[in-house]
Amino acid sequence: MIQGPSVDWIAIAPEVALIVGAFGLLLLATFARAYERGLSIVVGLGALAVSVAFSVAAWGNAPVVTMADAFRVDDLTELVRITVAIMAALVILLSVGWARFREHGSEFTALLLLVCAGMGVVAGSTSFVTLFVGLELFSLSLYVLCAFDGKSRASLEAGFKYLVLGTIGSIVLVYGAAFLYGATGSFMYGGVAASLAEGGSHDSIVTLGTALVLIGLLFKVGAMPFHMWVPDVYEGAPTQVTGFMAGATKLVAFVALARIVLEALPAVEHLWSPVLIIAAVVTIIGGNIAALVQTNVKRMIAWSSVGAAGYALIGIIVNGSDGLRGLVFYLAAYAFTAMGAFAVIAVFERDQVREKGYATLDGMRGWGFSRPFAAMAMVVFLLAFAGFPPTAGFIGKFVVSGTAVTHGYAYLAIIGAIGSVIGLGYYLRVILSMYDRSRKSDVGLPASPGLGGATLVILICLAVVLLGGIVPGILLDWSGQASAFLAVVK
Amino acid sequence: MTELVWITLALPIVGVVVLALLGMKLPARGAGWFASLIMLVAFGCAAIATILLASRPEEERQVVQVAWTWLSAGNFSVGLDLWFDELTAVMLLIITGVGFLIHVYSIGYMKDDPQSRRFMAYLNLFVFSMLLLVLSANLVLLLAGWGLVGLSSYLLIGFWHNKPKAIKAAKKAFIMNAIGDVGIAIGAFLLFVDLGTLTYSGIFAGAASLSETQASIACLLLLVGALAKSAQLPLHTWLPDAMEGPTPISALIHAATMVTAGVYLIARFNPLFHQAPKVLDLIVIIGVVGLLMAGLIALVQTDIKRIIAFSTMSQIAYMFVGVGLMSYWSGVFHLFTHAFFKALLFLGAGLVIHALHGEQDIRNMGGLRKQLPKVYFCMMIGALALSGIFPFSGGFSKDAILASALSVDTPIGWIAYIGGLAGALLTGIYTFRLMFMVFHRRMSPYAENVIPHSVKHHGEGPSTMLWPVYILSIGAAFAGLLQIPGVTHVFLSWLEPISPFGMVEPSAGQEWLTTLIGTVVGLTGIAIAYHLYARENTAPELIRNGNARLIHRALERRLYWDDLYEWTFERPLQWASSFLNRDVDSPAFRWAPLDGLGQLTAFFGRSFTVIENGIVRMYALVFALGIGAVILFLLVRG
Amino acid sequence: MITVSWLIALPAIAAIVLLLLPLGQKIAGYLALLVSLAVAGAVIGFIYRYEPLGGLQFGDNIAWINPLGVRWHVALNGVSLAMVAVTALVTCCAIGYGMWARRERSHASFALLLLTEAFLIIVFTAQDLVVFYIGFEGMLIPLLVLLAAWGGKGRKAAMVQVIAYTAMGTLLMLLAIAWLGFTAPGGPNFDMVAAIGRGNDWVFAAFAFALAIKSPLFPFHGWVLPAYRESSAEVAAVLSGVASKAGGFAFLAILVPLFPEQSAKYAWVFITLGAIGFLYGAFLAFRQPDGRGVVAYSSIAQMSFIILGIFLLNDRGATGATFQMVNHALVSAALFLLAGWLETQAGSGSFKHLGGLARSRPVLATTALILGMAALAVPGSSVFASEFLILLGAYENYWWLGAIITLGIVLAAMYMLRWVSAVLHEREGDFVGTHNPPDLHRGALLCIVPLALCLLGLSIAPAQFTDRVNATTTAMINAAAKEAGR
Amino acid sequence: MGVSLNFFLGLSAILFSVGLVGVLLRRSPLTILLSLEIMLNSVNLTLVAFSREVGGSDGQVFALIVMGIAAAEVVVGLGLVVAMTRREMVLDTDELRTLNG
Repeated sequence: MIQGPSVDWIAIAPEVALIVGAFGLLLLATFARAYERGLSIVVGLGALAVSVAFSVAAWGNAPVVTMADAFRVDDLTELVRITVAIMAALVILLSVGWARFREHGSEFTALLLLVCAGMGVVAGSTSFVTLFVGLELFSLSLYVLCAFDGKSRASLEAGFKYLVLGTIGSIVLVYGAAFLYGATGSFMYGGVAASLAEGGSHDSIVTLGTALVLIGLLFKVGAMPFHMWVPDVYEGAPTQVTGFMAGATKLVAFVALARIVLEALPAVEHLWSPVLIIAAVVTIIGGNIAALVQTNVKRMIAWSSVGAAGYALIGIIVNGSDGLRGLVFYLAAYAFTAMGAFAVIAVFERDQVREKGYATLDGMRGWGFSRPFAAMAMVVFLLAFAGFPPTAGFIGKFVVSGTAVTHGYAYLAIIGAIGSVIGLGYYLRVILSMYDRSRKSDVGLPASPGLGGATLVILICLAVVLLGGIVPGILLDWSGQASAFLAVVK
Repeated sequence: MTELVWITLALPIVGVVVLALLGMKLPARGAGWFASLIMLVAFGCAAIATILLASRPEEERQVVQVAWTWLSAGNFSVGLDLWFDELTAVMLLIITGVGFLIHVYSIGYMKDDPQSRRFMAYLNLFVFSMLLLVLSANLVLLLAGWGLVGLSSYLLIGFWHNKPKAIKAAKKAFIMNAIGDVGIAIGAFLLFVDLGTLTYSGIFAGAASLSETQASIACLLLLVGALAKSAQLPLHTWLPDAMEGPTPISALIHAATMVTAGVYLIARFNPLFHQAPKVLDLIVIIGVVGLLMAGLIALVQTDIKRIIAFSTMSQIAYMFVGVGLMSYWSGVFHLFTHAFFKALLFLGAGLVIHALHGEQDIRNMGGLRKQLPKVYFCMMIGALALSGIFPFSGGFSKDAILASALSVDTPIGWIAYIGGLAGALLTGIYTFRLMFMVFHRRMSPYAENVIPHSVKHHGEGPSTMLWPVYILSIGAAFAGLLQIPGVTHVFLSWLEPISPFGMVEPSAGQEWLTTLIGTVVGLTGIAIAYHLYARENTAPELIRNGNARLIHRALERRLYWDDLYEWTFERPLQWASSFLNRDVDSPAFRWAPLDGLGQLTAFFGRSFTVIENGIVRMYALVFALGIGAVILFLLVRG
Repeated sequence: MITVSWLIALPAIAAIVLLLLPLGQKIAGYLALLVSLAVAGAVIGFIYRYEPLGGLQFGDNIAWINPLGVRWHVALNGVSLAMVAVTALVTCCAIGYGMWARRERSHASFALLLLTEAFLIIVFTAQDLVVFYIGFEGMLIPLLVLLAAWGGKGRKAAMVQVIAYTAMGTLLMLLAIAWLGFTAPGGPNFDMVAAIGRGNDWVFAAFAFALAIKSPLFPFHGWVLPAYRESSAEVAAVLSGVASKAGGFAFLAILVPLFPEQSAKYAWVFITLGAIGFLYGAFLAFRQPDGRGVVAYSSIAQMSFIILGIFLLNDRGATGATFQMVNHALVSAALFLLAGWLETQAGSGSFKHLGGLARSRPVLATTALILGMAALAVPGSSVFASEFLILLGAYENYWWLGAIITLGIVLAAMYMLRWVSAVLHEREGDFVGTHNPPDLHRGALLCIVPLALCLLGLSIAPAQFTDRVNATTTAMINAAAKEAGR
Repeated sequence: MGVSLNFFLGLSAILFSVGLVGVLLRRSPLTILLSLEIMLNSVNLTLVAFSREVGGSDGQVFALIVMGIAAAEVVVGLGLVVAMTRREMVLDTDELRTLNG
């Protein structure tokens, strides 16, 4: 009899709920194909709700370490779990009217639940092993989700590209973990940190390991120059999945990055800090200027999310308690903003079914007059991207750049400001296009299937984005509480 | 008494408001009579106030009253203050009196113009502004009045706004006056910095404490304002052009009242100018040069109103000479008489023009004395007064100035004396050139065509236009009697208190001598004019032969002052503005940020996304290079 | 008890209602007008109850974003009150004009105008730096959308200009604000009082940069002409009338009191730029081909002049600058409304096509004349009073400077007269012949008259204004003036 | 103990490079998947090598996990390739470029 590690089932209940839900759904669906869509919605949302309930119940409790110390459940983990689950719920709501969902809703939902489970694992992992497992769990499922729109070649293309490049990214990450293991003898963050703190950290194996781990994570967050997959995958994937990736994947990847550099690699800050700084600068500028020349709105926001990743990197670089709080707030706010924006694009795409139009700037001309609510919401989301008050984007930008300025990284804040100015340029192009009077029709468009779900998603995101800007106190408190579990270097 | 002054000030603005609000609802004639009535009441109030002032003992004749604080900031504060004393009273009477007559005249003059209500409202506005100017007890309010008369002058010169020439003239007048306003404003700033106050009483009390330099600079700046408003050298070019406006305006604003404000200003600020004797000398010089120059130019002008305009400039130059010699009373006295005879001449000219259906060129007139006998008679009184012939009013006042120059007995005084007498000769010539060419000699073909018809229908003009002329003729003829040398000295004793340092007062002998010389010189001028112009227009041949031609041409072009300003200010300004617009602002501030930065960023964006070509191998390559770069970077850094 | 927050909440809520509810155009218009009038009424109440020596009044100071130490702190002082009053008035007139002009989808345009008003009132009353920033940056959004949706042909280029200029400035200011607030002793604190004297040169520069662009101060004026030319008339009125004043206001009410040392040290920069800008704007206005161009460049000149007045750091300059801001707001708003009316009625705002409009259009002629004369600061007008104060302040410090800038006043007379006669006088332009515009409509007139009446009122008794703001302006410049040794 | 750690590390680096070069040069999706497997195996080799060096079994266990995940990876990859074939898409990655810019 092999003695397995002790498992605190309560601590990992959210993931368990999701996995059980996923497989349960698949099982049920095989017996009740006729009710596939309803079943998917009910079971999917139910599993997510249970997961969220467990997380919320654990919110504020003392951290629990389980699974042979490889998994830690603290408020940061909970925050990620909750956010990711809400994102997934929004994806389900957004998929209601989608033809593919009617046919293959159970697979889609199950994969989505698995993604959430994987993300929860990543968020709480304190070991490269759990990190890798969680990462692959959600990545593999995401590859499929990206390619899920079987009728669209672009979707398949996106899935394949994501698979190839994502695998390289994972390989690089594990490769780096292997080197760190070689240098320190441990896969645990704590063990690595302790070993590095003792011994001199100038060993080239450590350097190599740090570099590769950083690269793997920078790939996941979509920072330059490891961003190449982002625009293509975001553009090709089903729009609700894109929204999920832009919001949830980014949040999780950053939490993983923050945990690793702050918990495992604090001793080699001199190695990762300059890399992150350079990556941040290049990413902010590059992402924004590339977005400036896009004509496809989905792709434009993809590029802008590259820029946003650069911005979030500032939070890690500064890594004071303010900076990390800002980072978490920024990412959480960004998740809802991105989800809302892509939800609007999804509405647009459904309106354009007959014209087979993508969400191009040209195609969107005058659309704002036909769908006033969605378009107005889009304006709010775009302004939140650009960091205008009174949106959550403003508070996020304010806190991140504020901490940068006060901790001696004013130049990064200024780079961020330049990026924001460029950003305004293209966000406004979208607004201008939507409210272009040269092609307008006062006739309201017919209600397309699933519009109710999309409207609900937009409303929820709108509420979060605006409340996060108008009464950000609570969200900031939560972010602060969560980020407190990130060790602060210095 | 002060209540009456307030009423006098308030009445015209009430008129403006009523006329503006009722507008077309008022019958045109009713509007005219309403405005005139207001002026009559104002005149009555002013007269009673003057009588009440006169009934006071001499030392109590300076009344200052503060209505409310107009503007304040820190320790700076100016109020709506009234200053009523002997000088103000004279000005008040002239403005309301002559103003009333001209209002009445305007009823007839504008009776066929559909916009006569607007005209009346503007006229009332002008009177209000002028009253504000003379009643103000501090420099800010003076400046307000100063600017508002400029504004009303602008509005009235450009009254016929579809005449481009009139609009151009109006703008010119306004801008030149704005230069003057700025001069006064800067003067006020300097005085405030030096003295900490802008009230007259404060300035006059503190004037003695100023150094000569300080006082001179302040006086020079005030002088800029005076020169601009009174159309004196070198800011005089607007006045002849201003004749594009309706004739009553020329009479009221550009003869009787507004243009004399410069004289009023200098007389008013005599305690300050007393500290700056060099500026006073400068005023005399400017006056002498100006009166000669204007007289010379008037010799060759052919527009009836322009001739009178240059004569106005010349006469105001006399007043400048008077106040420059510290003989403030004589300057103001000339101002007083000039208001009568010059308004008379303008109104008479207006009747002539009216009779000739708008013709203003004296070459197209001639022989009108038979057709327009009353006008001829009245204008003859005005012409004689203007030429300074004893015993008409102009003779007394002009000779008072010259006698003062004689009594000063300094080089400046002698320059003024001789220059003034030479000017008197010119005055005689150009005045009677006008009279002879309009009323004597053979009638021109144009007049022959027009006049019989015109006289048959209108007579010499409507009674509303004739009566003011009659009344002004009485003034022009007899106003001088207020100040018969050695006999009466109403004006001198009335105005004496306004100058704390006393005034230059010539003896009766000097005055009579000057009167004699002046009359002889004036008559000589008339004789020359008779010889040249009474029968035929012989002068042109005389002048256009030989070297005189160049001079004639120069005088016709008004000695090139307008061309000078056009080439030194107007064109460079337009050139500079166009240059800045086209070559500086557009490329440097409007083009660059937009196209430059925007295009550059977009260019970077496009070049940058070239590698994002969709081929997954390319992406992997970039990934690989990125890995290499990071590792290399970290290994090289150590 | 009504506080300033109500003034902000009322238009903001009304804006949201207008955006969301499918109201008819007419009802939406009347609702918007009613709300703007209610705000104006409340402001009149404030003016009536305001104590000139009472410091901050009618304020709210409640905890808002606790983790960041941001408080909802808004209150009125003399200068704020003046600016809020003028904002309320101009908004009423702009909405009224929009109703008269029957804009398409006017409920949205009214909502955005009300939103602009709310943000502007935030700017003018904020006592917390973050709150200030929210107003300062927030107002850009509705204004940009208004420009984008209802603007003229070149609106896209204009927007890019506006963004390129303003966004950069405001973002740098945000960094400066963050620095000030997060480094406050005793935890983050963004109250303005807590920031007094703590800034360094860089923070000062970031602030000044943003404000200079917004105002605009030469040489940051590139966005002004396209923005003013391409906006619809009522938006241009709000933009030039009150939105641009946010910059000038913040110079006086925030920059100078918060950075007394730097303000004194670098006053010469602003005075120099102000003097250059005053002359530069005047020179450029002189040859503009249309009325909007003239007013745009005269606005540049005036704002430069106002900033110069502020940095004279004496009572006269500061009070005069405040007064001039109000006057210029009234004048330029009215002029833009008038220009817009002309464009709709005559088909063009270009001087080439206009002229001779005074004939048989007495109301138009009178209105245009009064505004033109006010704009060129005819002595006796309120504009004259304010310019007089600034110049007086200039003379007290640097007489030569005063001498240079008085030149600008003559230039102002020249370009405004050019505008007046090009529109009203001289020969009839070709468009006047073909379009035969009527006399000024009663509806349009009703929107312009209140502005003109205020100008007249202020001309009669400017002290009523200056007495109310004197204490505030003195307090604002006091510390800086001490630093400058005045 | 004849073979030193550096040998294994070198070999794994070569394997990694071979895999990477495969991804860079080959255009068939299947070959690319194969190349990815090679890269994964180079990681496994490293892990095992280090595990021997460090002592303990962590590295070897991790290598097993990596193998498992690699299998899943291939399943997903092949699934995608099948889906692509069913959509009658050309199995040439250079033709997969509708998404670009």
